[in-house]
Amino acid sequence: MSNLTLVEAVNQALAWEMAHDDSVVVFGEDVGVNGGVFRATDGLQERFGAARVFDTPLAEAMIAGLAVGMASQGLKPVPEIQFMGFIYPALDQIISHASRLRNRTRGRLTCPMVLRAPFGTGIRAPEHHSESTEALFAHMPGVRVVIPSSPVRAYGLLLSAIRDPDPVVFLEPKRVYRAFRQEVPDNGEGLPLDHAFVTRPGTDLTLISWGASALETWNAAGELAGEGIDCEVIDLATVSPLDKETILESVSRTGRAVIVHEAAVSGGVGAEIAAVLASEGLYSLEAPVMRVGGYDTVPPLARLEYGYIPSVQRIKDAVREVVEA
Amino acid sequence: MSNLTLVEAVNQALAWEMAHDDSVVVFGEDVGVNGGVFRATDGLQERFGAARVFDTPLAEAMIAGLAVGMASQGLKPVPEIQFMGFIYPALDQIISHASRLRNRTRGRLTCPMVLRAPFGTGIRAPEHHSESTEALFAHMPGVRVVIPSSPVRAYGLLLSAIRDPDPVVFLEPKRVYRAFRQEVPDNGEGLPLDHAFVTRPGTDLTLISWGASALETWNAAGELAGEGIDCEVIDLATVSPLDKETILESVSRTGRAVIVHEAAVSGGVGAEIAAVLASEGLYSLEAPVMRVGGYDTVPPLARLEYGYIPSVQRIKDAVREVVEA
Amino acid sequence: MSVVARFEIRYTQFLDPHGKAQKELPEFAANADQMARMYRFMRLTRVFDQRCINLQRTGQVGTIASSRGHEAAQIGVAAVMQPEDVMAPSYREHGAAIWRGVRMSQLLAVWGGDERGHNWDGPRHDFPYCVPIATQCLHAAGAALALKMRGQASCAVAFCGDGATSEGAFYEALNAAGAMQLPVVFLVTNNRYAISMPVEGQTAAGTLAQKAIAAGIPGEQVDGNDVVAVRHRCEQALRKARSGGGPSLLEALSYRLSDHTTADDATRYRPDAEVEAARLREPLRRARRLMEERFGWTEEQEQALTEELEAEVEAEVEAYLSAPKPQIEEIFEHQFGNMPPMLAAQREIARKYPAPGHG
Amino acid sequence: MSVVARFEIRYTQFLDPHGKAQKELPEFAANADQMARMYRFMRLTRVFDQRCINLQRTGQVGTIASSRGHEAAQIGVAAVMQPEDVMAPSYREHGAAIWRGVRMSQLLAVWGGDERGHNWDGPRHDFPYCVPIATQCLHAAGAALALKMRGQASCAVAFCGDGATSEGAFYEALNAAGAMQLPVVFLVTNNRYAISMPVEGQTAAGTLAQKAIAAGIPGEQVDGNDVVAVRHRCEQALRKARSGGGPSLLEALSYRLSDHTTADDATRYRPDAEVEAARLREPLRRARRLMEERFGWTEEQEQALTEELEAEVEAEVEAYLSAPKPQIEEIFEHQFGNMPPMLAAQREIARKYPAPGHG
Ligand SMILES: Cc1ncc(C[n+]2csc(CCOP(=O)(O)OP(=O)(O)O)c2C)c(N)n1
Ligand SMILES: Cc1ncc(C[n+]2csc(CCOP(=O)(O)OP(=O)(O)O)c2C)c(N)n1
Ligand SMILES: [Mg+2]
Ligand SMILES: [Mg+2]
Repeated sequence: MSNLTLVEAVNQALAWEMAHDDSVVVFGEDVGVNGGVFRATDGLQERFGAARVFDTPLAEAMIAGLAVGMASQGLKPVPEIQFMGFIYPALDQIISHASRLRNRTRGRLTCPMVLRAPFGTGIRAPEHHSESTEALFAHMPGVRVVIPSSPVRAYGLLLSAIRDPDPVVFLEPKRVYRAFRQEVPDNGEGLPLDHAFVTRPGTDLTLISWGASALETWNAAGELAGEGIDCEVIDLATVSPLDKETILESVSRTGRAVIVHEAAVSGGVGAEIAAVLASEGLYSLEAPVMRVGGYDTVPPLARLEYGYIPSVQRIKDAVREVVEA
Repeated sequence: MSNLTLVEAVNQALAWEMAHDDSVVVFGEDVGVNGGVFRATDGLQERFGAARVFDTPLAEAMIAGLAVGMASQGLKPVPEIQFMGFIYPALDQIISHASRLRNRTRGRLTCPMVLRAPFGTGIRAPEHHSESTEALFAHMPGVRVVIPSSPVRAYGLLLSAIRDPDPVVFLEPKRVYRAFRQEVPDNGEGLPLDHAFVTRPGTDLTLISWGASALETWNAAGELAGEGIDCEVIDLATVSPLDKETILESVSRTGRAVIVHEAAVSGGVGAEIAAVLASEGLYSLEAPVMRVGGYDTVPPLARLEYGYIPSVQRIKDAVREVVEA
Repeated sequence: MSVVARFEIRYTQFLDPHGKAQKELPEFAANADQMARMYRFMRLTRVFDQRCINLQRTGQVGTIASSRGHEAAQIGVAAVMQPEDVMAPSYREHGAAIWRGVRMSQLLAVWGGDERGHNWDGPRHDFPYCVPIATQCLHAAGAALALKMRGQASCAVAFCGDGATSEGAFYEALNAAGAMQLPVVFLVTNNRYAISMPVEGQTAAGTLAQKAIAAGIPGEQVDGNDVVAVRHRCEQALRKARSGGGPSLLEALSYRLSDHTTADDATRYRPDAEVEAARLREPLRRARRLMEERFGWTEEQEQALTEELEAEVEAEVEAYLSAPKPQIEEIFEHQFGNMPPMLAAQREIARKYPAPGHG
Repeated sequence: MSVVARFEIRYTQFLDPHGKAQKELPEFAANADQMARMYRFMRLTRVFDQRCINLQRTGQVGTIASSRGHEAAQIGVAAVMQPEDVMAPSYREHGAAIWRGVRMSQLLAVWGGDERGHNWDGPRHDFPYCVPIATQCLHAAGAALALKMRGQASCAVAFCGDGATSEGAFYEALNAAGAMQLPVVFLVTNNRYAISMPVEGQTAAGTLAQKAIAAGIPGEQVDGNDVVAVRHRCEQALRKARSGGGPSLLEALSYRLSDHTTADDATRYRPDAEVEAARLREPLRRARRLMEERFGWTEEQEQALTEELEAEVEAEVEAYLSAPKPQIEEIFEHQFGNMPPMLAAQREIARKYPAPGHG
């Protein structure tokens, strides 16, 4: 099978790396027998055994803390947090230890771990199942935050994340989990971290997004092209540390930028991008930088969630406003 | 006594409000008999009794969770987290509950609590005692983040924070705790939240900072005035939600902005300010917006911490660069 | 080595799986009205539950957690709570909420993706459903502290599951309750699974009741499918809490007869035989036998009750389905008591983009 | 009510406060070399500790936590750890670290505000000091899991204090260790205070050892001022862990003879009389009596040892004070294994602004 959904690509990457690196260990809540509530770890326990793929007690701080301990001793733990809304108890271990162990010991101990979590809206689930708080992790020195938005990038970025010698928070947009399929050859080839992908070249304006918002952004760009507005589209992929070069280079050509994400707009990763443009890209800017994001409210429950996240319409309106400015 | 340090002003505000509102309760680690490790709660237990001022077991998630429970039942808890570096176990309760209770119940239950914590560098303490991660809380819808930078503002803002009907994370810059004294009349008068204070008018450039960085920012402005550069200085005070009006109005006059904070620069609150300028203030900008912040590393231990946080020199250099741009 | 402390964990059961009394029943069990009321609400919970699942299957509510099998554990404690007591449920305590006066249409609204449901009837101070596992235990402790500070002779009750006993928040709540002697009762419904994780994988502790020992508070087990046992032991625990006797923990031994939620497929991880065996011990069967034996409850009464409850549920489903649509503006109204200008400005933008889809 | 589980907590002491054996001592206590080595390191820890405080008072290190009173609890366990075992200390285990080969100059560097100290000698896999209370318990569990997965017959040892037993992370670590049967030993040094909070305010549990019951793992108390008791019981626990017997928890009953740290003033919150009484039970006095009685340890030997240790400490202080200054660039070097361009650019800026002050 190589025509895969994003969640299948995640599974394929995990399987590849487990097959090729004995030190990779997968664990979390319901990842073993049940194969993960989204089936991201489906079949891994059967294939690699219950010693390398196991269910843990229900405790996120523990999941992250165990991973830090394991990573420090030479393993490569790839724990799963069931939903990003439940990652917060683990945050202390990430910010206080995972991100610091290398620096604290001046390289004596390191923390090569990948904390995977599905994030974002879109499955009509109860409260706390629609979080997009990647900005919290993006503000942690020593942590990489990586977000795939397609099956191909999920596979390649996850492989690179596991191989990276430092902690990576790997956030999987659950709205994209089964949204479409791509050919994803199982060749073990990673994609570069710290690198933003230009997924569509364009000349009039740079659209920057990541995660599930990449879907609406892509669709908006398509529709706008029909109206004669030629958007360059960037999939940020590694949201921290930021690939400033790609962004600045693009905006130096287009002179305009709109940033799109599901997270609450204030203090989101979009702010950092806009800030970089305001300092290092100011002289390129021909119009205000707009951010289209979730509103600064708690993400609403299912009935209003599609009114909360940026719609194709909102993105298009923002682009038109910036192009006309 | 009314010629007070910042930490004494905090104490005076707590005492005033406890004396005037029976529902205010103070608790945390070592806040009772010991009066707090910085003496912020000194004398309160003696004066108001051990039922209203008490020491808790050592557990930050518990401190925050108790506060949510108490606030929901009509009390006004004002818990202390001993250092901001230990606030992370409490983060789940803040983001998942304190910030959401009102919205989740459509106003049936509310969460009027103030979580106080000293933050920032400057006391030669061990690791984790120098955190400035206000941006994490500033990205949480439903939470106010308030930071005083002088005794007068500490008193007035803390009173308003306690009286506010919603959760406030109140961060006290420990480097300013005893840095200077001000007359702080004990009159129970609050200062407005959601409001930035212009502490020095100026015409050439707007300097925006908060917390301990307000010290260096202020000094830099003074020295720059001697060089003929007339900076307007804004003390942000409420770092979330942002008082955009004050910032935009100032920059509309000065055309230039430099933002200064101790926190790691990437994804800090400075990014949000710069982003607002890049969108709503772009046409006022005559030069790039610069951020002078901590580097994107873990805050170093004591011997290098003054090389990490923005120095007067770095601020002045940034201002000159922007003014000359 | 000298022994410096000794502990015991006790277990209470009155009714065996066939509804046979194993020993003399407590006084309340002789009261036909009280027993009928409890039985009625257990049945109502079951009827409501089944209807919820149907609604989910037909796309009329979102993912929902069933409480099938938990009826005794929920009604047994709800029955001895006073309105002034404070309930801190997990996401599974539909029965207890209904007993306390929450309308089923309000519960449905929440599961249907509409926050307005949580602005519910019943004691207004009760906590809403809580999704992040175990965090509500701390809220209950905090509420108990508020009650204690105000000298109110009430208590708080926290509900959680077996999985919740692995979370730090659970222990912190227990420990705080013990250290401060708070009027709070922790009711742990051990339904043997946390999604796919059997309780044996959750902990090496042989009972969950013994978690209380770590906090220096009393802990005990009760047959959670035996509504008489649950009510009796909870009554003692709540009374003790209200009268300054401190907190306690009860582990109600039960079984999750449903999938974890409608998004789950339990056949992936548990054997049919186990579920079959559990069905024989389930709470309604047992309660009905008791009603028959002690109060001559008949098949006719049972059928009449079923019809009545189904109608009651149907009316609530109607109320739920016919409620006016939520509007996007509403997400701004209750974010703060004092709306900051920034948010008011966003509300204006949102007005231009009404929620598509499920709205 | 039937009893479904029973538990006991036991306590071990060999030496009374006067160094008198209360019962037959374990075999190792007859070994003069081993006992002398343990005594030596306990004394060294005390001498180092005192010197650290002097250095702090004269501004040559930052805030520092004293381990005065904890010497038996630290050396007792360090003595039975193997190099392959993994230590996860709190911020107070100077003695155990020194025993394991960490240089005192390296410990001083850390307290002096220089991360290079943590790149320390001794087993390179040991964890550095851990400041966020109880979090290291999870690291020890994780390390134990790594050992177990690789089939190594070693174990991890987590050190924490009485206050740490209130943190969720502590319980989560215990519970995970039990559920997964990890080769880890939790050594809780109950020095009766967490800064100003007496252990009685921390929990209603009469012993901290009983916290283990919640996790279904063995827990026991030991006289933490009695190095023979600590070593003996730790030896059992570590051996058990290494051989697949699972985790355990030991509560070492001791007393913090110092302020919490040099930034603390313990007279604000604890009575002098209590401290005086504790001095009579302190570990060094007891160990010395034992040395005198069993091995004819003399005043001359004691004085010679003191001089030797003081010289040793002094040499390390010298090494610490004469180390080259850290440079601001260093804060960038170990943030990532692969430095992102963004950070390299910041390093260039930092070079222009060397750290003033303490640098
Ligand atoms: C902190 C947190 N982690 C994970 C989840 C996802 N989750 C929802 S229910 C559940 C299992 C809960 O098991 P248990 O406590 O036994 O309660 P039960 O559902 O059996 O009633 C999990 C893991 C969550 N809601 N919160
Ligand atoms: C998570 C966290 N909260 C608070 C602190 C501040 N603090 C440092 S030591 C301490 C007391 C610890 O007491 P205990 O566990 O008994 O250890 P001891 O210092 O007595 O050895 C506190 C509250 C911290 N370091 N970490
Ligand atoms: Mg369960
Ligand atoms: Mg202690």
